[in-house]
Amino acid sequence: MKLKGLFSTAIAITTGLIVLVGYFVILPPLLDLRIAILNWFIILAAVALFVGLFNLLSVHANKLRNKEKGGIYSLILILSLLVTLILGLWLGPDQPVMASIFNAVQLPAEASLMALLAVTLTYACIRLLRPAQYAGLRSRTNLISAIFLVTALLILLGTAPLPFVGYVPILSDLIRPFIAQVLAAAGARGILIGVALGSLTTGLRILFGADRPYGSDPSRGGK
Amino acid sequence: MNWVGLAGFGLVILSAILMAGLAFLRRNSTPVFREITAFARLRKAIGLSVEEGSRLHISLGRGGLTTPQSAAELAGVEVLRRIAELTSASDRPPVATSGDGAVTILSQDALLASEQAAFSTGYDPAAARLTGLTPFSYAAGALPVIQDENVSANVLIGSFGVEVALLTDTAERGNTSTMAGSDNLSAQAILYASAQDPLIGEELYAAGAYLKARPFHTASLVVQDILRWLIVIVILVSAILKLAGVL
Amino acid sequence: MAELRCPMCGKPNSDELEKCASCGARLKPLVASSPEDHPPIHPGEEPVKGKTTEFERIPPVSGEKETIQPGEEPTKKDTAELESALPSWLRDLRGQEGQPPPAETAKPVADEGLPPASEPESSPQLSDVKLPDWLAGLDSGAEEEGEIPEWLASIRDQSPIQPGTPAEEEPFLQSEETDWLGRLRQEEEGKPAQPAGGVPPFSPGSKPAAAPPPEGLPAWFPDLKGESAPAKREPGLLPPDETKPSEELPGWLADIHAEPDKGLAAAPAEGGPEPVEELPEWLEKLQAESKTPTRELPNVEVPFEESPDWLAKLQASAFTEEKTPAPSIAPEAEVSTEKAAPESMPPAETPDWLGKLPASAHTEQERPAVSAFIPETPTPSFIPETEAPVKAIPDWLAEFEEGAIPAEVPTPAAPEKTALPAGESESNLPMETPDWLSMLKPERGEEKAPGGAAEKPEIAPAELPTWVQAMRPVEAVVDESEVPQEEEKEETTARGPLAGLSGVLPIGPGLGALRKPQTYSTKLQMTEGQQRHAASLERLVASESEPRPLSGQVRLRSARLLRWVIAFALILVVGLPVVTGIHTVPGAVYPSELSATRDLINGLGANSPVLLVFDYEPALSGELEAAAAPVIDHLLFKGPRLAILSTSPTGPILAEHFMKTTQASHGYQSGQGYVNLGYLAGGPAGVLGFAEDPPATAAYTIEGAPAWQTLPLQGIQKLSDFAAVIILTDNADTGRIWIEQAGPYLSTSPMIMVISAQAEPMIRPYYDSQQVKGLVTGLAGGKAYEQANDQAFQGVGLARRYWDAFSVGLFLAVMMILVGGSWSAIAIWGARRRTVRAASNGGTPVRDGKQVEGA
Amino acid sequence: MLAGINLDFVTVIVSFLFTLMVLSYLVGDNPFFRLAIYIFIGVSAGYAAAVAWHQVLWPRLFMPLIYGSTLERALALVPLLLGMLLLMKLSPRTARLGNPAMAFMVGAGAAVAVGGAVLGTLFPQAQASINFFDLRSGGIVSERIFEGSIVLVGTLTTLVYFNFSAKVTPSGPRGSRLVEVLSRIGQVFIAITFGVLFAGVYTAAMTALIERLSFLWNFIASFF
Repeated sequence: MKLKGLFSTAIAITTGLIVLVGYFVILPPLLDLRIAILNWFIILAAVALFVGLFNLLSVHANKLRNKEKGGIYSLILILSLLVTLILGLWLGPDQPVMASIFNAVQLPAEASLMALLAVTLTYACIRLLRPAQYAGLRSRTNLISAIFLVTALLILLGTAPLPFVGYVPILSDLIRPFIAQVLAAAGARGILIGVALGSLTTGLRILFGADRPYGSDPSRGGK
Repeated sequence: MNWVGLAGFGLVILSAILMAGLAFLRRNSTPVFREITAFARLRKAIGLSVEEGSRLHISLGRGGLTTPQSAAELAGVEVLRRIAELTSASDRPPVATSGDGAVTILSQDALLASEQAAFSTGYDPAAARLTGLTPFSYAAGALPVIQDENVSANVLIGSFGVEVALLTDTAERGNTSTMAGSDNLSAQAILYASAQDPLIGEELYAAGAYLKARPFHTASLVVQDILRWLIVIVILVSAILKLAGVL
Repeated sequence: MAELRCPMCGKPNSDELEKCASCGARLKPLVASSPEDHPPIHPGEEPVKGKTTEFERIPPVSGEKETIQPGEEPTKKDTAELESALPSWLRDLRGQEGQPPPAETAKPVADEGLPPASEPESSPQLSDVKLPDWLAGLDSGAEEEGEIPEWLASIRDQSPIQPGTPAEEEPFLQSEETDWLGRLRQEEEGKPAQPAGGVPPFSPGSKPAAAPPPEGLPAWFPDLKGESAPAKREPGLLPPDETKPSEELPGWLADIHAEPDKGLAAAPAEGGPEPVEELPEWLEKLQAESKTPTRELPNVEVPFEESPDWLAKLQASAFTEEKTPAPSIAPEAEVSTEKAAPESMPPAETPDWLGKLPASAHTEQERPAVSAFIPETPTPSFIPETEAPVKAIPDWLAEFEEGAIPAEVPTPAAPEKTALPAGESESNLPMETPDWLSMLKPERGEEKAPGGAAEKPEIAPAELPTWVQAMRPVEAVVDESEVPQEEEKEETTARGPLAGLSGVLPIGPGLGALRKPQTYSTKLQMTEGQQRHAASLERLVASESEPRPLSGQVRLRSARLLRWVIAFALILVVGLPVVTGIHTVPGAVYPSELSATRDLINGLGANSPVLLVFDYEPALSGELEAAAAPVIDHLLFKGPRLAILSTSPTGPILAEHFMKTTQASHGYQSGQGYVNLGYLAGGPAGVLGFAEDPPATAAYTIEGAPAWQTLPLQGIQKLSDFAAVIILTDNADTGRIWIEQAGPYLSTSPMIMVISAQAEPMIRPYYDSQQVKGLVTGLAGGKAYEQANDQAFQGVGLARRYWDAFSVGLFLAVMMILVGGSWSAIAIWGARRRTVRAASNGGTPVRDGKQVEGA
Repeated sequence: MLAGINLDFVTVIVSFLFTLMVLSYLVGDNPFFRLAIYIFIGVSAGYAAAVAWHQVLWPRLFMPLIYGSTLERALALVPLLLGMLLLMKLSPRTARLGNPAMAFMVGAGAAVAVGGAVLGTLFPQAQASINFFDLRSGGIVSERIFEGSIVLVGTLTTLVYFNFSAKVTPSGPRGSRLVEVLSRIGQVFIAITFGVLFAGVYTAAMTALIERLSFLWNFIASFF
């Protein structure tokens, strides 16, 4: 088992290194290998998707079996999944039937969920400034929250003309662009660079074999 | 591409060496890092969930391993693994949801590991779930978990899009606290407004170090800081050079 | 005003506050830290947390490390342990529920074990059946501490190991082992010096004379209900002669009063009878002597001369638990049992000592609580591997409790039991006979001489068993740890276990007493003392459950009504323009990038190939379609050949939907007007692959036909063959991928982006740096584009239809947010004032906040 | 043809119902919402799986295996094997066997993350903030410098805000004075950025709401 652990780690590290080096230096044989690996990677991701699909099915099958609350929904989920899957595998995802299933279910459902956000986000904004005790719950002060809120409001006001009033003169053509295109761009860039640093070190930890999220051996990945 | 590639390679090599060196040198000493409320609160939430016999819900987002978001997912899996260890005493193991097959498998492994380690009774495969294969269906699938499963706190850590608002909102409806971080800026903006404890930017990747200070985790934070200042200097200098028309 | 840092969340709080404003954790210990008892907690002093870390590791940790270190973990550990630590014995005291499985296993045995034990023999005057046992245990525990201070010292020395084990660093474990060994040796020297006879017999006596045959092993293991899995894992570690005693321990107890104790399990029942004679008689003796204080010292030796072998067993039993978590200790443990000869050199002896320590730990403090702390050591939540012992213990513990009761109950005359410890430490028990005091104090003085000083610092924290740590608010540690030096000289020895208790006890008469015994020296009634303890214990139990709601995450109540109002208002206001179709709102302002984008599209020659990338989620189709419709419409007027591609699985079908709904007028048909290349898997890699070699990467159309022979794609081999690439995306990352991966491969052909408003700040820089030549952002951008080509759409484009609703909706949202925000601001202001008042009244701001929120 | 019409009609009706059911969540969690999302999850999962099969597994794995040249087959065998191992993850008992496959994915994923971070974000972003000062690229010089310096300040302070290393002070770990000040500024920039992004998301959501409402209305109106 220990050996197995080493084996997996070795695989992870070698794969990672090949792909990584391919990013930076062009060595023809390595490059071909890298392309092959990435191709396999994509295939495996698809296989993993099916594993996940099975997980989804089994979870809900269990719910159904154990007569858990909402078991009926699980049944519905399983049915709709299987029907769509079978039709999809049989007809292909882009047949008119599949298209109309998609347009009848997924499109409206997702769009409506997005529409829910309009209310949700308004609610969140209203609750954002909180009594000090609650502000204390959060990792920042009310002042920062206020800045956040004010910015959001300015942008919103500047995005569309006010009904019956039209555009707020300076706001829409000066302030909004400045905030959105200069200040925000600056902050976004800083955050993105930070995120990149984070991903860099996270990836490296794995390439070092220091983090081994794969495998269920408690002696690894764990403490 | 060429000089850029070499520069990038150099950067990677440099950070690798730094990390390894620091991890080795500092394996006993332990550097001090700034406080991040979210992690303090998370540790607390973990204790409480064990105490109350309630569940923690760790949601790993919907980014796949094939995407550049994989780093966020991997960081999330580390957190899950750690939380699973910490709560292995609880009679209600944490439930992990994710929107990608591979990530689901990883989370299963993480939970399985802690179960084995804890010798606790039977591993419940339903503890690590794939709740949907598209961003919004994943979020929609996670809602019932938050609502129905006696979840006391939600840890949303991984790669989320705007759909994360649904999760935080549902958590808020259920009066469960939320600690959340995403690598997606829009999602971060939403979390900034709606989550109780948002993790901003790269704080997400620091979770490993803050939850279990192993040499490599602390080292990687230090490396991040070193690189950070390196970049700051480089940008400043080259900006001046640009201005002078040299570059 | 000074600020106090919350030990839980580390947020600064005004020191007026009772509880942390942020996490509700208690800032001031429950103990009355009245100035004369304790030095005041200095504002912002880190020790609050720093000290807790000392439970983890012996090398004193500077509080600062705490912030992210495993040092932090005690905080977690506390709560985590509460599960396993509390129930195992507190359960017996309060019939409460809600424990984790480990505790469950313990419960049945304990419950059946206790009542029968206590009914017959517990001292009559006690009302409660269960508390007395516990208290008696407490007293008896304190008692022998009085006689043989080393025990305490040794317990202390040995206890570090336990915290050491959970602490995740080996180094620490090593270091502490070495230094406690060192301390133990010091004690060896110190030992002869001190009169209390308990000790000398040990070295010879303690080698488990009654080392029983290995078959003890099976007899003991079955007791671990179903936990055989972990148990089996042990045998390698446990030499038979160690597991065996643990099974005998219940044995002798069983015989002491097998009749009353129904609780005794079958397995323990077959215990060696030989030790049995000694014990009862010892107890009788003890009773006898206790009547005459003056002769007490010599007599007390007696029990310990007898005791060794069963002590040894106890010890062994203790080790069976301890080894699993700390294998590093195992060797010594074995050594101790094999060669316990006195002449064995220090190292060998030390373990031998060490061996006895747990034993003493049990024998002297015959209360489940203390024995509980050994099981506790592997805090399950930290080292999953050590889950096994935790599970195993409760059963053992249960037996032990059964054992415990007889051990001290047979001595009905409680007084001297309480008296002894009193002499030894005023702080422990209020009711003591002064003359004991006089007798014992000097002795303690001498015995402390050798190694005592060295021990104190580490010891004080270390000796607080984890169960105490688990029971009491972290701040309690502060008081304990900040014990002034002069006080320590007197009392560190005794302070240990009971300080732990006092830490927990809510303020009350019981505590005042703990500090100043003299005031109580006149009150000798046993009952009252026990009552006080009972009361304080109940308060303890209460305080155990009480803080939880506060320490829990303070949560905002979800305002359902508010949601409804928002939803209703939005739908109404947004729906109205949609329904009426009025167009009153003025058009959008032209963004700077508009003209550039239009020129690019205008510049496209007829029949020129264009790559359309549909990379948005169905969820954002509303926005993207509205934004893209004008652009694509404008494009299609040019009659280009379209290739449609997508890197999101739902993209292709969204593209079809888009073409069918918004562009129906152009009559583009899949296959003739455009080719749908379908889904391009692999994220960045896929995009890169496509950029390098389009025909190879996306060889087939969505219908599965070879794509690159079709009319629309004729003559296209490279990405740069496309006259333009238009990318529709809601996701800045996707946009970046296309820019970075595909950008370099379009030599002159422009890349145009139609993006969701949320992606603007990230994509905009690429427009500025001209990596993206054209940009249309969100509905507003689409509307502007539509306006620009008004002649094309006669003002009825998609964007136009949404525009009024959009404007009104946003305006309403802004208003609602403003109102809500200002309301919150007022609430904040009000809350601040209330908080100040509440703080001055000692009320908790959290509760106050709730009121505000509720208002 | 007729079938097509019916199909479209059914599609519209169903999507109308789904819109209503999902929007009913505004009132609160209710069976209709549950029904809608469960069906939605099932359908989307099934659809995604179908896409994965038709667009990835079949063309990339099985076609080469069946019709491919020897080399292609040999190459396809590797992912086939790894895929098999991955399927072992279906049962906790055999899960261990799948570890190598997962290790492969994690390794590749980590590499993609690193590469993407360095080449995809780190360099381009850094370069972009530098290029602001490229006076040769036109624009009004003063304005350009002004914007450039603001962007520079914003980027760097934001970057500094995330600085993890800290010194120990009585009131908890703190960065050095300079870092403290800079990160304060950075915090403001972050708040502004998030404010803008939030507004963007909000407008997107608002558009979605409008689109849904007009869809509902059009459906109803289509009856009159």
